[in-house]
Amino acid sequence: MQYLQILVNGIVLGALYACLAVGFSLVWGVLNVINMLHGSFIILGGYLAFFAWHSFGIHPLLALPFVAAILYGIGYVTQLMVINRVVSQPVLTTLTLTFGLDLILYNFMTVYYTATPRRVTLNLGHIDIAGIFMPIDRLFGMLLALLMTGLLYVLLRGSRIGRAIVAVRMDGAAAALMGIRIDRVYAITFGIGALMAGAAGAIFSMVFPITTNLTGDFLGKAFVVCVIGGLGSVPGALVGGLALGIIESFAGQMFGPQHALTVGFVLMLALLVVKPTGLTGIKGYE
Amino acid sequence: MSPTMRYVIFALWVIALASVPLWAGNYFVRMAILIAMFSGLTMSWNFIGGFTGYPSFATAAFFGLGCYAGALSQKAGVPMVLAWLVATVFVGAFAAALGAIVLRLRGHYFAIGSIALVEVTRLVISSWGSLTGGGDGLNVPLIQGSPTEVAVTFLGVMLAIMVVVFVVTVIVDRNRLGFGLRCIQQNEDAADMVGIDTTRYKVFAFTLSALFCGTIGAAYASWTGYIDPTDSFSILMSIKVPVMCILGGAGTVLGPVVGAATFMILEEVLWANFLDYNRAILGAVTVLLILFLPGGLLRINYRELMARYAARSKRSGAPA
Amino acid sequence: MAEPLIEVESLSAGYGDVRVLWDVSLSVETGEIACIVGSNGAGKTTLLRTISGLVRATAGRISIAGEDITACTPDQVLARGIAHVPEGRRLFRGLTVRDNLMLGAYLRRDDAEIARDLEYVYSLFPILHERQRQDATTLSGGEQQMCAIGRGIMSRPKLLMIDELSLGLAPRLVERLSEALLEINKAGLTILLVEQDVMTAFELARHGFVIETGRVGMHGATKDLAEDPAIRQAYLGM
Amino acid sequence: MSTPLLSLERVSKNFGGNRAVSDVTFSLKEGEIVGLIGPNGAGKTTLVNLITGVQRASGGTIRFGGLDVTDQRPFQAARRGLARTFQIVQPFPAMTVLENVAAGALFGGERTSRADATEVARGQLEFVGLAAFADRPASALTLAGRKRLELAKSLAMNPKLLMLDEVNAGLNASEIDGALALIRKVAERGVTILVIEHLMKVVMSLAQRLLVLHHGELIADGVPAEIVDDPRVIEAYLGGKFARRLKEMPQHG
Repeated sequence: MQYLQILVNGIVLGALYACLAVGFSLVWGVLNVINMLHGSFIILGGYLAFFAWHSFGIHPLLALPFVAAILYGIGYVTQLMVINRVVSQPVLTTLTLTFGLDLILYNFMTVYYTATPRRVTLNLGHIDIAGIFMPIDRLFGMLLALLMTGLLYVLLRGSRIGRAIVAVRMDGAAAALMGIRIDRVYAITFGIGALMAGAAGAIFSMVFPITTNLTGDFLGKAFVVCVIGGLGSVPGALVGGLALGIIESFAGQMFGPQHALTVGFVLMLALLVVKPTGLTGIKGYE
Repeated sequence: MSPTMRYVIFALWVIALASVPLWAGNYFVRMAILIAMFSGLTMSWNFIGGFTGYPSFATAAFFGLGCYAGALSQKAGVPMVLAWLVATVFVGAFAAALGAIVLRLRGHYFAIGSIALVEVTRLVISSWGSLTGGGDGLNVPLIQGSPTEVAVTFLGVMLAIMVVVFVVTVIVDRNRLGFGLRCIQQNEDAADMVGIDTTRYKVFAFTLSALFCGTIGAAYASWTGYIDPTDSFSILMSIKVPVMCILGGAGTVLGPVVGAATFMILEEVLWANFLDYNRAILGAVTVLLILFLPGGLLRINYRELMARYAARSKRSGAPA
Repeated sequence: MAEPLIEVESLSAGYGDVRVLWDVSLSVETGEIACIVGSNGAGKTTLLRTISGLVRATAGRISIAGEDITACTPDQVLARGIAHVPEGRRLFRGLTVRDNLMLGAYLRRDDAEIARDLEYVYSLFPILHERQRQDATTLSGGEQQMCAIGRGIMSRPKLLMIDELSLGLAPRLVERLSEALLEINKAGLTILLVEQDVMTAFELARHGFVIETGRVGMHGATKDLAEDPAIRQAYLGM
Repeated sequence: MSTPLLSLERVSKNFGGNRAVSDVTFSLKEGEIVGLIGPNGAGKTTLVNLITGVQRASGGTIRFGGLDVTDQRPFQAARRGLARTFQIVQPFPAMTVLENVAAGALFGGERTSRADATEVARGQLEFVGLAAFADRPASALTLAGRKRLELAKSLAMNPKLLMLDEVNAGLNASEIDGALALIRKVAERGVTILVIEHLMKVVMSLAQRLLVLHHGELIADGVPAEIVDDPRVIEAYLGGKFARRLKEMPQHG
């Protein structure tokens, strides 16, 4: 029964991880850019949701669309105005650039919001099924995370712009022949990446206290999920996220919670070396 | 720039840094130590990131391991200088062993792998509480003397390391190894085809990039007397160092020194004047650097720039 | 004589300082099928890529229906009615046959008409309808070519350019595709075909251009070109 | 008969389900100039990649000077005297022309010092006619110049066998003539040469023997005059229907 509880905890965590990482994965897969801003985007989304609730009493569920829209706008403009200028350059350039942008965003967030941990406390109580304990806000967070990830999947599979994003990822030149403007699709993709980060942040703020100190941790999770699940696909992020959640949950139980993170990273390093394309991996970018 | 000119500039710069205690207070001496230290780190990164062109973000892993290897050796009773050597050898061996594996990755995967290296080493050190003191950190035996004496001593130490790394850089730059690494940076497949054992060369470069980070880390631990995992394995350092190198000119001999000095002074000025926004300004500098000065300060054609400026001022000066 | 739909005048282009096309001129009349033949590496693909805007022209002029498109980007070229079926089909992996076809209509917003064109493509190639939910890259070579051609038609172009129709396909499939092209042409679409297999091209097209090392050599009616022994020389270089 | 310099025995290469090279067998004698031809996508470059260790053969044996080199790495091939130029020229763009060639001499030619390597490099640049450009960056050369640079770099490696992958692609007629003259000059030094081309024209006058690759298979191996009348070759180049038509035509050529 204890293992079942750990497994359930892992799945809840994993769903959140999938949502957290899927935007990062999409950006890496389509643009071939490692977005160091992703962690700060998550916290920004969380803070916006928190302050909407704290200052104006807006329920996070209601704030979520607005948070998403704001983050999308920020992402879109950032890509179109800044990152597109060097998007085809080597990773040292693009990674350093996004890191520089992250320093700016991070700084403004700490100045305006300070690093105090904040949390939207909804006090929804908990449920107890067959000995498995589950706070309802967590359950709610998990479902929201899965919903957002699912929506992204539907968007990529079923919409005109989703088809264009996949086409650009698979074959840029052929996509151009379809009349697709690559730079616009890059901006849209980066916007979606930021949107998903913001949504994940808003969801996180209902489940855990969040602070700017966590940006690095979140970014690290996104790395690990991507390497486990492979780049640029929603199912990959879901597999990677759930795998990481479950592994962390069990590792925390076995070695103590402070080692959970280590296990994830060691796993990722090992996987990088053995199979750099990820478990489900389609090779990125040809 | 002729090689002799480079050496003269470097020598003058080292002398200038060494003379700081003669004419300025402890604040500036500390600054000089940090400049020397980051110059050493940046020149180290230059072996793998500049010469070889591999986007390594592992500096903090090597530095942090150096901190702990040195500190633990000292605690175990090894004399200080010997402890630094132990740290150097340990970190070098660590990089050599790991390099053969990590260097199979290219591009983005190598970058992520090197970042993961920092995280894993940090997490291992902070979880291994019984040995390392975990998150509480570790006290390192301090050397005897007044704060000024201690500072002057460590300025000497860091400058000595900086000179050694520079000399190694010059040697590498001038012989077969440096030539081969440049070939790999330019075109790895073509390098392979002209007969360069690329794997061996890359492992060499990776090890060189780690070696002195180990020494510097150990010396840093002895200087500050206290280390903890968050400070020793900071991803910020891992990215600051490449930025410094790019700022000066990656792959050049003098670039890392110029970049480290410029960056450190800039950062210090920003710290002093914009306490709240220093990070943001640092970020802005990085962004502007990447967008407008990707080749670094040393690769700007100043003569052409002057000529263009002169031409423009002449034109604007001429009657309409 | 009919109006030229597309006119290429003294076109030069290449990659970096590698010049591939030298002073190439050709024109295709509205409603006809024309072909470009020549051995591999002669510059046929580069010519199509330059017309599409994927490669910048260094000199010369390209125009469609009198409008200059030399400096247009790929989406602008497509919007002006030139669709390009690239060499090797280049279908998008991870997307279904239907999605690939729909991407052909990416620039269009007239949903009802798009649906009609989709039906038209399915009627031309019923097998695509059957496989519409399948990943496009799992189709056989011939089916992939059908899908690529269909994708080209979905933009409702004035001119359809096809690069290497028969590449890697069995003769029977090439026949099938040729019939489809004739039918599409009869419906009013002008076609410019680039082909390695000389006779397949000549049987389909009325006019032919022979490209040799980046220049247009012989050109004229395909029935005359077919009789010309110099063709063989252009390929085998004796 | 002496042992051949290079021999391939039933060499194959699969990519996934695709057979890019299948069961290729041939050998090169010392001092020969041989052309390897075939339409684009025939597997020529893959074959060269297998010989130089860039890719590993899925089956078969490659011997060089009697030694089994099937599993060698590219740098080993270079040091053993197997040099190649690339279809898409691969210089070290930011280095000078001289440094590019010196890299070949230093690492492939196993010269001991950089000064020595530079000396060799100067000689090779003189030979290919690039001496005047020695101190210019390689990226500043024209395509024809870069192809000469590739040649000089390969020669500096002191090769026994030189494989020239599409040295003439992208060159104009007079540049091609210059390149061909240069290749003949190299051959006079006793270097065995394998010229890889898709244009038959180019190799006709140069090679003593032609190998024709089509869909990864070696479909002909013989003297140029026979090759051009080989129906399988005509079919490979002009398509099956044209080949049949040609047969029906009373007179041709």
